[in-house]
Amino acid sequence: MKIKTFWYFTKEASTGLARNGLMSLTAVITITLALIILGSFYIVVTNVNHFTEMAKGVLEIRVYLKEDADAVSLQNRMLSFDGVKEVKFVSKTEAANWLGKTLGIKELHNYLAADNPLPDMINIRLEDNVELKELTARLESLPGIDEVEYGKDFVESMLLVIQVIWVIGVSLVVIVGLVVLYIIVNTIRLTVFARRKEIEIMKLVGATDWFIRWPFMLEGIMLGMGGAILATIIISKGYHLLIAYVKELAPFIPLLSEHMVNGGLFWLVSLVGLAFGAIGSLMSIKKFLKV
Amino acid sequence: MKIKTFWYFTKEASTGLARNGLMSLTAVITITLALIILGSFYIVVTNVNHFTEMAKGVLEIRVYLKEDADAVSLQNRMLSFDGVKEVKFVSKTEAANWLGKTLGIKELHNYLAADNPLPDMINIRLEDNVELKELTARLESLPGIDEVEYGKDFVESMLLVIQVIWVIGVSLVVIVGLVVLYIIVNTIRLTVFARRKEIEIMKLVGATDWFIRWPFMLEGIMLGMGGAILATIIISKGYHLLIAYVKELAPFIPLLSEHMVNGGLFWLVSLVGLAFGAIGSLMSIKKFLKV
Amino acid sequence: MIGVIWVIQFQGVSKIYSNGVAALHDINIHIEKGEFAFLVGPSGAGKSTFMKLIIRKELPTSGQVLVGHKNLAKMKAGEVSLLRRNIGFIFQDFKLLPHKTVFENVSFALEVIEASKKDINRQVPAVLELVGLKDKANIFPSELSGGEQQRVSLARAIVNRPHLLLADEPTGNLDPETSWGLMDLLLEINKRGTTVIMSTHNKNIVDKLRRRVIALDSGRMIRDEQKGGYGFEN
Amino acid sequence: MIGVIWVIQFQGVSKIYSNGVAALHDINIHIEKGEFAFLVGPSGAGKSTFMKLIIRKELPTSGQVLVGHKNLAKMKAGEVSLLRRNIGFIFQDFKLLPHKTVFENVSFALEVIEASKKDINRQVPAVLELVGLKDKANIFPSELSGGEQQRVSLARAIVNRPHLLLADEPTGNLDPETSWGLMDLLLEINKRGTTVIMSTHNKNIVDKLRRRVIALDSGRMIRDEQKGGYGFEN
Ligand SMILES: Nc1ncnc2c1ncn2[C@@H]1O[C@H](COP(=O)(O)OP(=O)(O)OP(=O)(O)O)[C@@H](O)[C@H]1O
Ligand SMILES: Nc1ncnc2c1ncn2[C@@H]1O[C@H](COP(=O)(O)OP(=O)(O)OP(=O)(O)O)[C@@H](O)[C@H]1O
Ligand SMILES: [Mg+2]
Ligand SMILES: [Mg+2]
Repeated sequence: MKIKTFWYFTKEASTGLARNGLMSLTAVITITLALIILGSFYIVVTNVNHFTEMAKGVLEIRVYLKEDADAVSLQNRMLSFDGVKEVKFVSKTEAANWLGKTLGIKELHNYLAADNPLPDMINIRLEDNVELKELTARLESLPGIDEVEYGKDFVESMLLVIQVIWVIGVSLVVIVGLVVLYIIVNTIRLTVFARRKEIEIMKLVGATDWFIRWPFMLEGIMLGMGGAILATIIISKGYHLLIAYVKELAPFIPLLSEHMVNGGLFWLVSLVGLAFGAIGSLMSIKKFLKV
Repeated sequence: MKIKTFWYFTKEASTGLARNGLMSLTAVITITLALIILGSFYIVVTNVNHFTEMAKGVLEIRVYLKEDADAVSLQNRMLSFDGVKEVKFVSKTEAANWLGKTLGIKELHNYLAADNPLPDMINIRLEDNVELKELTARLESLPGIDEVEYGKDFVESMLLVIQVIWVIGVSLVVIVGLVVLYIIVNTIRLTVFARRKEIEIMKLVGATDWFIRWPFMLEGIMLGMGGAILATIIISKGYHLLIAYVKELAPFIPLLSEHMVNGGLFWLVSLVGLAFGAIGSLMSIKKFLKV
Repeated sequence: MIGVIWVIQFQGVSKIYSNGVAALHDINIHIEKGEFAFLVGPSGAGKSTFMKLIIRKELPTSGQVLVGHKNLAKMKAGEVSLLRRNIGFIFQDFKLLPHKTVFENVSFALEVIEASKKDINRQVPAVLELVGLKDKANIFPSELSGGEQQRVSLARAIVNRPHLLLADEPTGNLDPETSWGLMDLLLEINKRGTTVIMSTHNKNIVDKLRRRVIALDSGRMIRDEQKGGYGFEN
Repeated sequence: MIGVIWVIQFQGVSKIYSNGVAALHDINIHIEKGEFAFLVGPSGAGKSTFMKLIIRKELPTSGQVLVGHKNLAKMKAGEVSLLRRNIGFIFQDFKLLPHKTVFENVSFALEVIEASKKDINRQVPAVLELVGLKDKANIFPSELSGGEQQRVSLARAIVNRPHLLLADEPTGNLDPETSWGLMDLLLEINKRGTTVIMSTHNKNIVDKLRRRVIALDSGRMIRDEQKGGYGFEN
């Protein structure tokens, strides 16, 4: 292809868009809206995943020690076990203080300070992919361990919930992604439909398939890109407002910051917009090239 | 309008759809997909709201009683306060048992059984729209109350989170609703674009605006209805699978049952599909009727 | 509309299209009910514009077009539809509905006046027979030859027995024999009282029939002759 | 394509459209490079179909169409484009691109062969001048009269100096004077070596020019006469 021809294609594509103004506008708006949905989903799902990641960090196992246990060497051995992220020693005095304070009952607090019945313990933070039963068994087999406690039901449920949310979230993004993509392709297909006669005429005048395809493909790309840019702007402005709203009302809700989201958002939206703008054109045009 | 004419319009609309087969198909698929997004959002948001409703039910205030307090009359008075849903008396023995068991420390359990330092207390379940500070003040002013305890931070955060989630959820459904609606209108607009010459010709042959509008509007309604039916089927099948998946993997996640969702889903999707099929046609045709 | 006297009057009519092209300039003319008039003139003279003004597809830039003493510019949408139903128009570019069969294209002119199914099933085949397209009733315009499309356009224009028939270059795609057949038809319709205005480049026909000839050139009326010839000889 | 001898051969060609209409039946014909042939026949005789077979818009149901001794049915997509670039076609329904200006519609035939900007800017105005549409270069086809559209179609067909010119009813929307201007142009082009095939209903032109006349009727070739007349008298 000559450079001149390439410029011709680009000019063709932009005048094509301009002269089908109302139709191009309709198409760009539809694509923008579809990409806004995709982007919003992406933001919701990344936030939920971020949130559940954080929730995982809260999971822990408590190991109560016998009076004579060697806490330091136990901690080291525990750290070497699979699934253990962090260990923390809590002396019985610390435990008593915490308990008295947390329950907020003065009588209990006084009693615990005077004559502490609690044991020392080691708190273990878990990795995400922990095998709970196995780890518990290994911990119990260590010397100097009185009891391993981990609110079995709660921890196991929590891990499952996290996994289920992840699966649902990813499936949703994939499904919504496919849906949005199809909407984009269909929208472009409808614009090509409206101009199928033109394609026929071009072929009859001796244009090769590629000579016709290029401008249409560039039009598709421009439509997709236009939609992507608009969608990115609108979503990031929207997310900006959301963050401000949440920060004022409920600052403890840990939303991802804008710059953590915008990068991925931009690429997702742009690539989907661009790629499927082009693919939509190519697919739609095919049928009408057979003249 | 004569009955005959109405039948003519219906026939016109269906042959119009059939003879623009590929275009009608493209439009129906786009509308279906857009409605699937709307429906999925509706399901997600109703589930999240349901979930937070349940979370609210967990909120409670603990009121510790003095030794000589009259628990029964106190409970009755508390029940009459705004924001109080339920009250439950917990004797100090029950509290000791619970505490000993929960903490799982034998020594503590024994100690509490022998010489219980805990007070009696009343647990209060709260209404959704509770004014916490006010309620606390009223509770503290009651005779025989030692202390009112409610994990202030936690309860207040929780209420806020619930409120924020509700606001975000509703906004999302509204926004996605508008977006979907616009996508539907635009899709139909593109199909009308492709046939604008026909509208012009009809007008030149002496057709009144309504004579042209009716078949196009019926076409829009049929496209919308087609999309709505397909979307409802696909979403409810999808939700069915999701429920089965979650029930097997994480049965404790409290998803709404299918029949609790399907009703609202059906109406939402059908009305949006139908109404905006019709509105889309009417809006798009307007411009081309000026001949 | 019934009962209206189908007199057509152009009073100082000029038409300048939005792109600045002046298509008609100060046209004054009076066409009586029942007349048969040829509209002649070179390509781009303004013949089609003249006709489009009569069905109010275009509005004059200045001056007035009156049909039955009514100013078209002041008509409401409903009146315009009513007007058009009583005018048969053979468009230069046919203007057939691509997604309707030949039968449906013709019957459409009856559907808009909510004619009965019986009437439609009687009149449409009759008129298709008349233009020699009975066999092609159930195919689409894109499957027709140029001349066949033109005849469908004619069939649609005459099927509801209009008071006024506007034929824009109706023989452009027809062979001489078929053209004469069409002329016989138009003359017959005219004899029954329908006003006929026909734009044409067909010298033979104009010269032979000797009817009223209105000649346009570059938007100006240069001749209006009873029993005229085609002219423009050089 | 350059260097190919532009001989056109129909060998036992029949065409039955998918709706069952038999448009051509057993046509055998040979048109030499540089010839000028009229194609005549009543409406629906198969003239347009005959031409559509030559640019391979349609394929014969049986028999073979050869251009430059190449069987069109066996051509690949690229060859078809190359073939079409060397054929100028004035379509009966013009087939102008609605979203391109008059200038762009004509220049499109040069763009497809990737002509230089200089060539385009020289040749397009020249050819628009030739067909009398220099003033209308920058407007869209929908703003043209019927005859003007037909002349744009002509301009596009000749702008890239094709080896073969197919003109389907090219004077249907033109007044006699303009028609004769167009005929002079076609004769001139033919004189420079381009083969010209023209379908027409214009008896005057055929009878006056006395060229080869191929007559079709209901899909059959009923006459092939050097220096013939229009015929079909009754
Ligand atoms: N829609 C339009 N917009 C702008 N200009 C127009 C439009 N239609 C026609 N014209 C211009 O108005 C002039 C008269 O056009 P019109 O179609 O009335 O001519 P005509 O006499 O019918 O010619 P022909 O015999 O070629 O059909 C021409 O110069 C044409 O270019
Ligand atoms: N695309 C098509 N599909 C089906 N039938 C067609 C198609 N095109 C033409 N025909 C039929 O084939 C026959 C020949 O058509 P063609 O267009 O070749 O005639 P023509 O000689 O050009 O007539 P005219 O002078 O009216 O243009 C006609 O009966 C027509 O109805
Ligand atoms: Mg005209
Ligand atoms: Mg033809």
